[in-house]
Amino acid sequence: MQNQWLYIGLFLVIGVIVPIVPLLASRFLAPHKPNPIKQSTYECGIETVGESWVQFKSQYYIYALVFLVFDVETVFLFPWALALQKLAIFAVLEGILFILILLAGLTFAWRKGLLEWA
Amino acid sequence: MTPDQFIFLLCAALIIASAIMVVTSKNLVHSALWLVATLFGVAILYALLQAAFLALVQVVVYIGAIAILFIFAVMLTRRELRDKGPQLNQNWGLSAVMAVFTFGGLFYILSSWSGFSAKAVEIPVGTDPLRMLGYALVSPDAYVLPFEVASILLLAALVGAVYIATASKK
Amino acid sequence: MSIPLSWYLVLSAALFSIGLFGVLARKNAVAILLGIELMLNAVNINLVAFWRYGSTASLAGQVFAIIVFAVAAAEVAVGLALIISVYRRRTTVIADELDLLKW
Amino acid sequence: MTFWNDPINFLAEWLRGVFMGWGMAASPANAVTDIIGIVVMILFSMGIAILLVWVERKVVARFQDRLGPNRIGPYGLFQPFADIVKLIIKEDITPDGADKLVFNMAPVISLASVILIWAVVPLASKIYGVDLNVAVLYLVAVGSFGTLSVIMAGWASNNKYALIGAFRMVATMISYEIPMVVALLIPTIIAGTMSVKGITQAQSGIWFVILSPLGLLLFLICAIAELGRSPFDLNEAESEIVAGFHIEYTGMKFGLFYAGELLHAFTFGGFMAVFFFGGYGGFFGLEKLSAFTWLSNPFIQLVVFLIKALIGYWVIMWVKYSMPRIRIDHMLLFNWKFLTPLAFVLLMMTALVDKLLAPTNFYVLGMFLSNVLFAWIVIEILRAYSKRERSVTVEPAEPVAQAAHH
Repeated sequence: MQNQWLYIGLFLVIGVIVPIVPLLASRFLAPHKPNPIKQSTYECGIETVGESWVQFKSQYYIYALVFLVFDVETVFLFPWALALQKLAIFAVLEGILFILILLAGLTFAWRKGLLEWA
Repeated sequence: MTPDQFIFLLCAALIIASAIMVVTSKNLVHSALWLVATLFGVAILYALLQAAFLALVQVVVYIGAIAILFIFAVMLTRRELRDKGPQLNQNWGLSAVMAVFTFGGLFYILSSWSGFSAKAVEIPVGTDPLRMLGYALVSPDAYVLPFEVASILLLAALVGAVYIATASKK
Repeated sequence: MSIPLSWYLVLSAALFSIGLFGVLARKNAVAILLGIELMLNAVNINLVAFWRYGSTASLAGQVFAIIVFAVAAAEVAVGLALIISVYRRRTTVIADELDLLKW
Repeated sequence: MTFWNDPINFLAEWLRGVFMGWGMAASPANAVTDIIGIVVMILFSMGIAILLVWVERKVVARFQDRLGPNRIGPYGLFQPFADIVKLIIKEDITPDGADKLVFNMAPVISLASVILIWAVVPLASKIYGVDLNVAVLYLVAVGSFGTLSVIMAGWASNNKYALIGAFRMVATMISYEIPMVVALLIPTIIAGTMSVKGITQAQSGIWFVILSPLGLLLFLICAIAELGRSPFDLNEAESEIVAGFHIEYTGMKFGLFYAGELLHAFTFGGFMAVFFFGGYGGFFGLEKLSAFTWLSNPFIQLVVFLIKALIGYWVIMWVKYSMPRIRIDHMLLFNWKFLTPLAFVLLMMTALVDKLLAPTNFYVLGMFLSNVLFAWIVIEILRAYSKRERSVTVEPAEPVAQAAHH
């Protein structure tokens, strides 16, 4: 059990090192001659106007918000799904009730016109 | 020092260092990214505590959703964070003192508790905490009520957040 | 498992204090929420550590940790929605400047 | 234990013996063996990624009635190596105003998040990294690092196109993650385990594609969306925002994103095989027959797995190169108003049918027919909906003139 996670940890370390190796190789092999034009922000040849960190459409944020709630709830379904085969039918219905509450939230967001790209 | 302890200390150093960066970094997106590092460290701790499910939920929920939402929120409210001026208010000294006192107080209370340096018991072979968690979450004599209430809480949060976020549009 | 429970508790206390500092000292409301996240994580470390070092047969610690996840998600969703709503009306997220409500 | 029925353990034992022979203690010898195993696994996955560059270019060429790479090596097979050399010796440009650390970390995290998946890929019954009992959730967790890398790249580039591309990509990835998780819950329910090896073994009798064809469809659509491939390639809509979140990346950093995407697509193909097509297993328990025992040889299993994964990958490519791009709002609406409700209803149905029919003899038939019935209902609803939509869009021909007066 613990060894499994140790293995994953090693995998993580090596998995980070492997992409760094070609980056380092490139650092030594590639030419490096910076100049202001080359390093300017690329926007199809037109000079960039104003701040790059523009304010974006807040609809993205609303989707992220709905996603957060749904993500938390679906992840909680995993233990239930795992134990499903040995659960009583009542317990299965409990899980389904959980999903229905979730769907009620989705219906609410839908009815409120929140999912629209307005 | 055993390997376990070594990993714990590394992980604790990561958590503390990045947590300090979270509260002191001037750039809020950096703060949020440091928060990701902290949360990842906490996930490693859960794995160390043999709570594999919670470790992964930590990554999925915190890094995959909450951190993303934070970064989105920072970018939505960017006009103010052009990093001008200090990011700490004038009471930061007092706050630091309070934080240190809180830590000292907690440490004192904990160290006078008898179970402070308890050792872990081995999880009995053949038990599967994850599957047990599955039973516990939906069986009526265990935690079905908190489970459903959590779902309703999240529903309420969704409704509330959506209401607040859209009400100001009009 | 050669790590005593105290290590986890001290780490969690430290994380909690750092989070507290963030909540008290930061100007930006989003940063204050970041501090609250740190505090919630400190609580969760405690819960899971107590589950592991107490009786592993009782799953109360894990279930409570799950509830804390849900609470954290709800808190972030509502908190950030509030901040963004305020930002839209007042174009500021500096907590000290949100002083319209005096009584 | 011989090399032929258990190659990994055989080699590991041999290596361990060699290290112990050098006077190493048992636990460092184990650790070094493990590390070598991990490096080999990662290099294997990278080798696949390199091969995929060629496959991808060749296949897209055929789709577009071209020849594709054919100069370097037989059939242009060595083209990827030429590409790599080019990428490595190409000048690496960091744009002005970029957030350097975050900018440099993003491609590494992006590729590492894909490599990490390979820790749990069951290549054969005895060739795999680790048999995690929460592997399905692990896939989701690792995927969230991919999302993070996208937003890091888009933010750190100091470029409007990159930021817009990152937002589109992240919105797609997080939206489609919900039905994706549900699609992963379905094999979990049917197999009763979250270990990918366990899920593979649960399919030794019957593949899950028969028990839940809609689950497969859901998984495929979400996989394509998570990859940000056409028709969901809004993130890099060339005509609008050039290349999306990796617009400012040059040389090897771009190469890492590219390799990560290709390997991710292949990995999704592999997991499609694992969750719905029996993974490394043979065909419907064929290897239990005495004439086909050779199918359970690890090398054969590896080949079977790779072929199945390649077929999955090919389907993803097929969709990519024959579909036009969807508008971002349509894409998100498709997810939230169609795919997500569908996924949850499917999940409830699967759970109920599984629970009710598991002890009976009608299990397979019931699962399959319930899926067919469900699909039929959904199609009918869609048909009614589109009929209504069409009747709405025909009408405004006249009111437009009136509306102009207001």
